[in-house]
Amino acid sequence: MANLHITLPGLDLKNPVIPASGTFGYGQEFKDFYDLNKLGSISIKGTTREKRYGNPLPRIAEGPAGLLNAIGLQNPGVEHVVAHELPELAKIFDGKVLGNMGGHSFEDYVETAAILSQAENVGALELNISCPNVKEGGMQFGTDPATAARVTREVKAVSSKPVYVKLSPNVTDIVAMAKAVEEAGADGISMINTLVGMRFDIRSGRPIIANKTGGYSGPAILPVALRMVYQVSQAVDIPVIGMGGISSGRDAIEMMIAGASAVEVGCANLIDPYACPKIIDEMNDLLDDMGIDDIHEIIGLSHKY
Amino acid sequence: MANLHITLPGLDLKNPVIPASGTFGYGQEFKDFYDLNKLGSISIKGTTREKRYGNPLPRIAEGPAGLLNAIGLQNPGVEHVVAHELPELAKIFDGKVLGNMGGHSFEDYVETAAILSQAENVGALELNISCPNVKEGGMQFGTDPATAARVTREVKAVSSKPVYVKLSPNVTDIVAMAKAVEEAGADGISMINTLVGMRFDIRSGRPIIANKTGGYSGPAILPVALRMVYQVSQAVDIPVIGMGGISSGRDAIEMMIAGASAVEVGCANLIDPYACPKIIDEMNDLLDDMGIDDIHEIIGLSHKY
Amino acid sequence: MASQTFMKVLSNKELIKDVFEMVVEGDTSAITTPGQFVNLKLNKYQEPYLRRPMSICDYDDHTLTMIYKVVGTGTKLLSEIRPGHKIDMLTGLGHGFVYQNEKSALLIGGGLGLPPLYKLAKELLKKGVDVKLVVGFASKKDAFYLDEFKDLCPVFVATMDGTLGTKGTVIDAIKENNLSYEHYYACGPLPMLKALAKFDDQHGSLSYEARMGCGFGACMGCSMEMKDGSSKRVCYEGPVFASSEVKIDG
Amino acid sequence: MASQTFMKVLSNKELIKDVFEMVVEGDTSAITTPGQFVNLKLNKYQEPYLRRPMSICDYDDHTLTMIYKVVGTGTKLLSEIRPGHKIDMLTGLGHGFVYQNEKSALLIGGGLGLPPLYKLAKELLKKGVDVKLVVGFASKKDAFYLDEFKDLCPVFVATMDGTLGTKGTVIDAIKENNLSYEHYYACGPLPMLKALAKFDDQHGSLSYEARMGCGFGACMGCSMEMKDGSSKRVCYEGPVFASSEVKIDG
Ligand SMILES: Cc1cc2nc3c(=O)[nH]c(=O)nc-3n(C[C@H](O)[C@H](O)[C@H](O)COP(=O)(O)OP(=O)(O)OC[C@H]3O[C@@H](n4cnc5c(N)ncnc54)[C@H](O)[C@@H]3O)c2cc1C
Ligand SMILES: Cc1cc2nc3c(=O)[nH]c(=O)nc-3n(C[C@H](O)[C@H](O)[C@H](O)COP(=O)(O)OP(=O)(O)OC[C@H]3O[C@@H](n4cnc5c(N)ncnc54)[C@H](O)[C@@H]3O)c2cc1C
Ligand SMILES: Cc1cc2nc3c(=O)[nH]c(=O)nc-3n(C[C@H](O)[C@H](O)[C@H](O)COP(=O)(O)O)c2cc1C
Ligand SMILES: Cc1cc2nc3c(=O)[nH]c(=O)nc-3n(C[C@H](O)[C@H](O)[C@H](O)COP(=O)(O)O)c2cc1C
Ligand code: FES
Ligand code: FES
Repeated sequence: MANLHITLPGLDLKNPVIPASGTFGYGQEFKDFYDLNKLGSISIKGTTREKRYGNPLPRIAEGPAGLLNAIGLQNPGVEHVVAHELPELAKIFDGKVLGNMGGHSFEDYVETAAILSQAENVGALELNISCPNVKEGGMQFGTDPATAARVTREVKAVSSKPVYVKLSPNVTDIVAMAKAVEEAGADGISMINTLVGMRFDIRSGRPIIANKTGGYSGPAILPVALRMVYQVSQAVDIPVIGMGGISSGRDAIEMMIAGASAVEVGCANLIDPYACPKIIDEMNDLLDDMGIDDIHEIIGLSHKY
Repeated sequence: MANLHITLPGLDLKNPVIPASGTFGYGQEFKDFYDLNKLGSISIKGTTREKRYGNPLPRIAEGPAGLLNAIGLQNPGVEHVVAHELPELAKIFDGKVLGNMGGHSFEDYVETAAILSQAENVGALELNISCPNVKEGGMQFGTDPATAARVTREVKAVSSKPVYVKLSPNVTDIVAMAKAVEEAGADGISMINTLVGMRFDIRSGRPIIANKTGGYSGPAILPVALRMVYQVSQAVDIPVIGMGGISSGRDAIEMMIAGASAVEVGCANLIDPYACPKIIDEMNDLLDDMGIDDIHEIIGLSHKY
Repeated sequence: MASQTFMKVLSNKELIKDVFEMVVEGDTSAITTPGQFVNLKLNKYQEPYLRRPMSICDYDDHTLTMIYKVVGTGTKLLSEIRPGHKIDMLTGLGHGFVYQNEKSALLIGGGLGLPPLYKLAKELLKKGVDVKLVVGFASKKDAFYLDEFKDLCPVFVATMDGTLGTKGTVIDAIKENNLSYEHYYACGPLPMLKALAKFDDQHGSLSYEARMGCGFGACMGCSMEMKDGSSKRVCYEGPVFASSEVKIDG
Repeated sequence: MASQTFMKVLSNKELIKDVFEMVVEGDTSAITTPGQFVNLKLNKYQEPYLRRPMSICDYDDHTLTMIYKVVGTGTKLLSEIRPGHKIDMLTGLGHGFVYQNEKSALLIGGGLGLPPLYKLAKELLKKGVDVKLVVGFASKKDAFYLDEFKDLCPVFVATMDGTLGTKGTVIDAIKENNLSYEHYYACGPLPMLKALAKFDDQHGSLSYEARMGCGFGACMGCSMEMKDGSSKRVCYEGPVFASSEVKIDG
């Protein structure tokens, strides 16, 4: 059996498989299915300064080989998360988790980061910069390099833990975004978030999702995610956690070959609650079959071509 | 049976279904399968100033519900196309076609447009601006509004036919691109081109496509295409020809509901050579079922919400 | 407690045009109350990608019955499944109808909301409750399972076009027949649930539907905002909510 | 001329580990020469999305035989198809092996390149040509269809590990056995084809493979650049090219 152990800033992973933010709640819904300690780590549901109900229903639509969601960062607010959800999660998962967080202003991010990074079992923050910047007219933090750099810098200044910045794929130049946040002090990058998409009810003509647009993810986005991880992992010196469409051990290995040092698995958890442990088993089998002793051998294997 | 007839700048379409550029050659390969006069129009394989062999093999890879291609605009050059391919196509298709064209410099575009727009059976040009601008360091014409506007303006100045600009989805702000080309005089917009993606051979770690990255299209990109067509068709006053992942009459109708005045069908032709006539039949049946008498009733139906 | 299991199809028969009854056999131990649901992965391919939620119409220690209408790709596929085939399902999902110690209960179904009331009727009857059913359909030709319910309790029908029973909604039928109850249990389309919550917000249990990403509480795709500003997941805290806790408007 | 048809599977049997022979029945009228291929849509879902090209190993007026190796999702699915099932195929694709009026022909197969040579051998024999086969495999355990070919013509084998026949490549076997020919026909992996075109660029017909988007000439996904700078589609002008026209390097 190959060595799957990976060490990243703030995270000591027994294997590189991490359920992605927003598809695993705070872990409780999965504990009936399997022992969460099988996982490398867990990225918690995106947390914000204040409690948020999120968007009206419907929040979910479907696309070919994927789903569209517009949850709108529903969460109980960072203070509640630190006081309740994280301690509850600590009871069922021994390792450190990724503290995924969002915000709609610089202050939001900074205050949330200061509080969330204090939590005992948060190993690192994961800054979701795909939220619209309400104050500056709804433009996303995640689409302008300077804005992304500023939020990274301000969060780094208050965070007691390493910071991963989670990039949005809805940009012309993903490498520019990555370099901007690296420059601003990010300890790692996680990518990709969802692609903006829509579906319509053909009878009424109405967008299916109440919020009109939604984030598209699942197998359909894998080739886009692989391309972006390939480009970014070669352009920066900090580790990349890769995600987008991973639903098998084979997909996870392909993502690491593209350049990811670990992977997150999103939608797949929703379709099959056992997705993550299955992916870990499949990775083990496939690496054996490929004659690989240590997972590090495949990270960025494609870069030599 | 609903009225499917649509009139657009330079194109008089008996129905809104047009095979997309690059997936239908110059029509010859399909004439054994069905009578091309069933089609609304045809968008010819992207034509350039000079003959191009294109990229080395492999040029094709596969993704979930889609394919990746890196053909590299293989074509016999505009003079040959005007002298041979277009007259041959005129023998098997009575209507006007979309003269799809690419280029790697402003001069390329202008010279190609001047020649291609003269062809008898070209109803309008379709400017593919997803090609890298070789002179300005490989940045795509299709990702910078000012560059896109300039190429549109220069091509409009020499073209004797209406010009549709074909937008790339690999941008942060598709609406800005659309407005820029509208402002520059485009008579219509066609969208979307392919999403940049990659796949890897997990044994060797090598990118499957020799060119490394490829363009991803097929059903997987439908939600992204719908979203962009929805946004752009509301922001501009010129018609939008919508495409990206259409493989059924239902998909075509959804695209028109999103705001497209006609649709192109790409990959679906490759999997099923009868895709376009099937889509036309399915649209007819579905419109009857929906009680729609005229296809115009559904164009942009979603905009009222 | 949610659990994943594979169940073998015993029968899949068309009751009326496009409405099917499917009986499957397997491990039903995760199901604890009427009104819970299952979530079906219809094939091993990614089309459709999401699971499809279906109410449990009836169950015993080794079988489970669902009634569904063919409305799209997923239900079309479901209708084509032949006996012997095994279906991947998550079962025991959500919190169903909870007996409120009432002596008389009115069950109110709207269209495809009728199925989960079947097992509920059986359970309430076992407890000695006086049970009546009101059910609304668009038209007589959409009616199904009436004989099955008539074997259990009195049945009152409303149809929008008046082709069967009261012309109008279930509320019209309740009024016309002067139906009284200590508690009512309802499942049906959103407008019906809203009308009922307005009609009587104190004595009802309402079963909701929502487009679901997971069906077991992980994605927040189905969270409804409650009257008190809290939010509850249709798939987890629901699908059954008290008529007193739901927002009537919006 | 390319045509779409549905063919019924008659048999699908494993010859050696992971290598299957499938016989299907249907309209074979579009097939005109040995060396043409079919392109298979393996199910109605979008997984796999693309069709899968397969050489025609043998055909008559109502059946068609393919031999394939399970290497990925598509061929795995193919191996699971049971007799009676109908497969959506494009048939009569490409231009196959054309008889060059030679008196003696050497057929050269490499691994899964062997199948299309079977029908070719039969056709050449009908014309009275003296036919010999050389075939290369990695190892003895990878060999298949040797008895079938031995019923037709003399067979010479090369294996890379020497477990059967000549140790080495097909070229080693040709040299070792002093095999002469007026024309040779080859199908196999790219390195073999290149080596042969170098070995004898004047008297050969080489059958190529390429990743294909369509298989019928529409997408330019399979265009090879020829020695003279022109380009030809493996699926349309090919898969068989003259050894004199292909680029040996690059
Ligand atoms: C808790 C619950 C219980 C249900 N019980 C039943 C039942 O007993 N009988 C029955 O016929 N139907 C029931 N439904 C509705 C049923 O799930 C949908 O009709 C079905 O998912 C439609 O799938 P489709 O692929 O055929 O349609 P499509 O329109 O192709 O589905 C597209 C997407 O929309 C979702 N969707 C479509 N309609 C609905 C809906 N009404 N509610 C939720 N999601 C929807 C699908 O799940 C899918 O994600 C229930 C729904 C829920 C949430
Ligand atoms: C003209 C032609 C004739 C062929 N004849 C035979 C035959 O008789 N017997 C046989 O076993 N194989 C043959 N092949 C190869 C066969 O098409 C591939 O093995 C098959 O497509 C692999 O599909 P998969 O889904 O199992 O593998 P995957 O690796 O999952 O396929 C992924 C993608 O790569 C493509 N691909 C993978 N390997 C090849 C390859 N070697 N050539 C072309 N495309 C490939 C697939 O078509 C698909 O698009 C032929 C190929 C061509 C082009
Ligand atoms: C229902 C849902 C909710 C999500 N919520 C969040 C979130 O709160 N924060 C975040 O950074 N990403 C969120 N995401 C994005 C995922 O973490 C992930 O980046 C994306 O889904 C791509 O991975 P996948 O294709 O494996 O799902 C969410 C995705 C889904 C499907
Ligand atoms: C093999 C292939 C070749 C293509 N060549 C061109 C081209 O020459 N010019 C162009 O504008 N678009 C080209 N495209 C893009 C398509 O025209 C279309 O925009 C895209 O594939 C999305 O539509 P689809 O999802 O229906 O395929 C090509 C696409 C494919 C798959
Ligand atoms: S559907 Fe995912 S939480 Fe309810
Ligand atoms: S595979 Fe499309 S042209 Fe050959």
